[in-house]
Amino acid sequence: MAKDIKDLGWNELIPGAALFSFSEPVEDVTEVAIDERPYSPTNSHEYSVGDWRVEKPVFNRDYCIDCQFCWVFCPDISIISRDKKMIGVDYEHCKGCGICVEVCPTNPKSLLMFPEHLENEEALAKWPAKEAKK
Amino acid sequence: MAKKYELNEIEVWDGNTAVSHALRQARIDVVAAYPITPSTPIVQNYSKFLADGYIDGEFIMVESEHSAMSGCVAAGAAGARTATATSSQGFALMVEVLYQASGMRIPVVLTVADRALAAPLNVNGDHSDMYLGRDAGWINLCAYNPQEAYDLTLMAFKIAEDLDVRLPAMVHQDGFICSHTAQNVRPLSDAEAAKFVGEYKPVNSMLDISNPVTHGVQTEEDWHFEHKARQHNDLMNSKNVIKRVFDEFKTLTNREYNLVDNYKLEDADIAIVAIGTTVESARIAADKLRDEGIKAGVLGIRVLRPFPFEEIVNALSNVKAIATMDRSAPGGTFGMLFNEISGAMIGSGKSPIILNYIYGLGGRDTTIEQLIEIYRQLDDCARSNQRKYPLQQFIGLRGPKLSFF
Amino acid sequence: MLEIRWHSRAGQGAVTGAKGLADVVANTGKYVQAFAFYGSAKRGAAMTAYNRVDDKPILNHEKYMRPDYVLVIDPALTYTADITANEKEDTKYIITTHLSKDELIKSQPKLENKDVYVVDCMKISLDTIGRAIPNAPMLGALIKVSGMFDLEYFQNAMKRVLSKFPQKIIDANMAAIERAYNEVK
Amino acid sequence: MTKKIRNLKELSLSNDRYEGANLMCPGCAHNIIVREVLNATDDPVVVANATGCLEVCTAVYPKTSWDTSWIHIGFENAAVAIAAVQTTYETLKKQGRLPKAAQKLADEGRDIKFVAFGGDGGTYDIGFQSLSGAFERGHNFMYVCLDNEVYANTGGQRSSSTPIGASTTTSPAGAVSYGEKMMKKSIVEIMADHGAPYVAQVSPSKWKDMIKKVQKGYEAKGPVFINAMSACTTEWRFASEDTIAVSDLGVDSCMWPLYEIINERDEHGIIYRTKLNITYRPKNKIPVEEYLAAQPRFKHLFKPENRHIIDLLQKAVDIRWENLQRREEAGV
Repeated sequence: MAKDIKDLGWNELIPGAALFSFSEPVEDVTEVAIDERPYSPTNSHEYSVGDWRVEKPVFNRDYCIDCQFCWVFCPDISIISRDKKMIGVDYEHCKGCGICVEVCPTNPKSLLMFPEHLENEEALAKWPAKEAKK
Repeated sequence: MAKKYELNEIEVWDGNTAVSHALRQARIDVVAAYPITPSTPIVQNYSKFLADGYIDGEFIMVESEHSAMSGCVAAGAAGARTATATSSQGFALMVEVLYQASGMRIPVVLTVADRALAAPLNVNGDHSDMYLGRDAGWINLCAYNPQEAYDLTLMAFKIAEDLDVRLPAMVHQDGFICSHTAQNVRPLSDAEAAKFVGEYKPVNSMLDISNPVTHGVQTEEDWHFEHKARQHNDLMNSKNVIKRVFDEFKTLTNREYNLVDNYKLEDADIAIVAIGTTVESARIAADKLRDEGIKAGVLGIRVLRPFPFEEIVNALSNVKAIATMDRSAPGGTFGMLFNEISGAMIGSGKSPIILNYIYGLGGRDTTIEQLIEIYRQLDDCARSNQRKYPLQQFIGLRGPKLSFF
Repeated sequence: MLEIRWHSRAGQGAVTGAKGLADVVANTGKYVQAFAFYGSAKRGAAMTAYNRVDDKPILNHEKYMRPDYVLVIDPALTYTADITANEKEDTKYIITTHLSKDELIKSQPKLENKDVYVVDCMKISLDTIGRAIPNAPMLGALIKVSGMFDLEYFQNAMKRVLSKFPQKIIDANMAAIERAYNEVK
Repeated sequence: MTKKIRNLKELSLSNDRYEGANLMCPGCAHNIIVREVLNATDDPVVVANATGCLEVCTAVYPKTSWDTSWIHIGFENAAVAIAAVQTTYETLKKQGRLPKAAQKLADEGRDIKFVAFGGDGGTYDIGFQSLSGAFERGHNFMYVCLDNEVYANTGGQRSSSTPIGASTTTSPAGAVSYGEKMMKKSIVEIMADHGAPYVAQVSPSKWKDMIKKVQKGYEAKGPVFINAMSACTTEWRFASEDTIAVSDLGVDSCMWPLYEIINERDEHGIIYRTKLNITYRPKNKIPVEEYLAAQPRFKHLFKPENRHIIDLLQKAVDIRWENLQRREEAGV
């Protein structure tokens, strides 16, 4: 789409308000990773809800065991995992619910919530030590 | 591959039989339907055609009219040619989904055997269901006899599915008075009909999985208005496609259709405006008046939506007194035709005398005598250039005369 | 315009009879109409069916009719239905009964001085078709009384109308038509 | 074609067909359920959605969160919508008129899977007629009920899925009321009694159990019903990070037992055996009270005058759990 959607007049709209996921055909979407898809400008993937967050999850690679609990339970497809490896958090799509932190089984946790304004480096520097078994 | 159905040059079909053959010949992919008097025989015949091998598509006998229309909309979104039939209470149950069909731009064809709405319950013909759906954003074509019900059903697919239109279309016929009345019908052969209607052209099909599509979105105050404007614009402009399809049909069959059906209006002083079988009965009455030297004419609404504004104004521009005949309980105001014809005339700077007659509710017989009496009232008004009768009158009613204004 | 009114009980085949007649007539190049009054009443209720026949397209959709022929295919309706409603001076009545014409008029005085024909469609249909479906014999009687068609032409036309039925049923109907044609008085 | 998923790492190789930046609440279980349903197969999936939270948050013009074809028509017709789409697929396939990509995958034995999502309002209540009709007719699709036991989309009104004692906006707890008065409708059994080949209850927190059942659903011939517990952070009023924890409490208290009902049918569709399998047995069946205590919608039940409702709920849960075990043992 050449024009930005919000600048379209009534006469330029697709009849029936149909929306398309991609801007070109994708024969088998299950074969194409999220980073490689030709998303259409009307795909919500192209938008951000990052500003919904009050706190953000920060990922610490040092403790992660790649169990993928955070990946499967993330409601917002915001845990970036490739080839069975946890890579990080997609801050454009993460709403800061905190489920990933709750389900993280490591000790200390490899995901923790920090204030939104804190830089990730600072957060990693403040990472707590292993908790003693209760 | 469906079997060919051998047809005679002239068949004696009631409106329902005629429509069911048109549906069969249109090679529909999915019919989702639910029975209701008087449209039931349409879906019964259709399922019998299917059982006998005359149809390739699928028939889903659903559990309600709401599901029937929902099934048609969804199948349409998935790339199927779809159609269904209904009447009255079933139509009322469909209404929610009628708006979804037009808003989602799915070219469903709905054949309606028009019938009264309860309460009190009544299975006979009037236009209450047609009026209930008139703002639903559909193309509305009106038949006056079984031949027209057949012809218009075939044409409805071609109009609705046109890439410049992509809007659903209804074909109306009067319940029982047309739907159950057998008359001479000249059908097309299966091959001719299929060629005329053409192959279905899917648009934004859900089954094109390489191009996933989202149908039936939510729009709020930032977008709803633009989408409804686009929809209205396309419905208004569908007039051109309707005219083109009417012309193509005439070339094929020599049967002529127009947005409005004018009978002896060129020099008419008085005119009846009506929809359905009454249009034809009124022609008999008009001829009787003309035998007496009174210049009477009839305007039949062939296309109710998009509203044929210019055609109506042109046809009635020299008429002095007009009867607008509404076969639906007006519910606290004038009948729809009165309001719309009045609006059209006033909007074009004309000021004929316009009267509103409410008639034929619940299948009440509408006689030639009554129509003659309406013409006499019009004639009386036209001669004196005075409105000498109430604006709204109920005719054929037992008890004291009922009129307003 | 020729107008015909059928008096029948729902299930006795008046609608089929009216449509069958229309079918035959349409193929002679004439225009036809066949319809009925329906209510919500089920099988057994008294009902009426109608035919119009004309040389030009039929535009009249009123139900009101001044019949040229009144066909009564159930014997009891002669007494319980308003069979003379909207009659014309020369309306012809063809009535199913086991009585003679004189006996019938005596039992129903409002038929006095009218053009009345009698035929026992019930017995004929039971004898030939095996069921009390008196529509086919009534058509045979109508053809005779009206002189609309000759018997053979009408039978051949009806065979085509009935073509989707088994041969046995077609034959039985032909026999019924013929007997009524010969027996109506 | 059944996707091989032996463990979570294998599942995590899935390329999601559901997108972020949708407008669902943070921590919403609906999203977790949708992801598990879609990621359980690599076959193409086409979705119908009843009106509800999922629908209004994933297709607000001009944005869609679906990378698969999707349709919404109304609140009460998701089942017939997907049935009609599936019927279209069948007839176009038979007539050789499928779009190219769909035809190619069909030739590889990867037929499109048809899924409908509806909330408990669209499933237990307003959509029940359409759902029942579509099941009776035997269309080949999977209906997934996102059961959050309340009309969340419209602000938390009771549905026929709301459990007794829950406070909702139309069955609020008050000075003289303990909240919802009716027991929850047994939708799983009702749907199984339609003769459906496969019916199951799942919780997204037990991902492996859920994926396995969804896969059985995809394989089944005929209509499949999956009732998915969808813990609602907004209407159940727990913190957004606790969705999985609350779901586990539901499962471990047996308020939300995980089981499946299989109607084994011969080639004529005659059911010759019905089997009920409990698919998850809590090691320690925790008291219902623990589940209730985690959700402020039940807070008022802990007042002395309402404690009898907790006892009632416990009794109902125990009887049901006992019955499920008996049915399983008896193989009926």
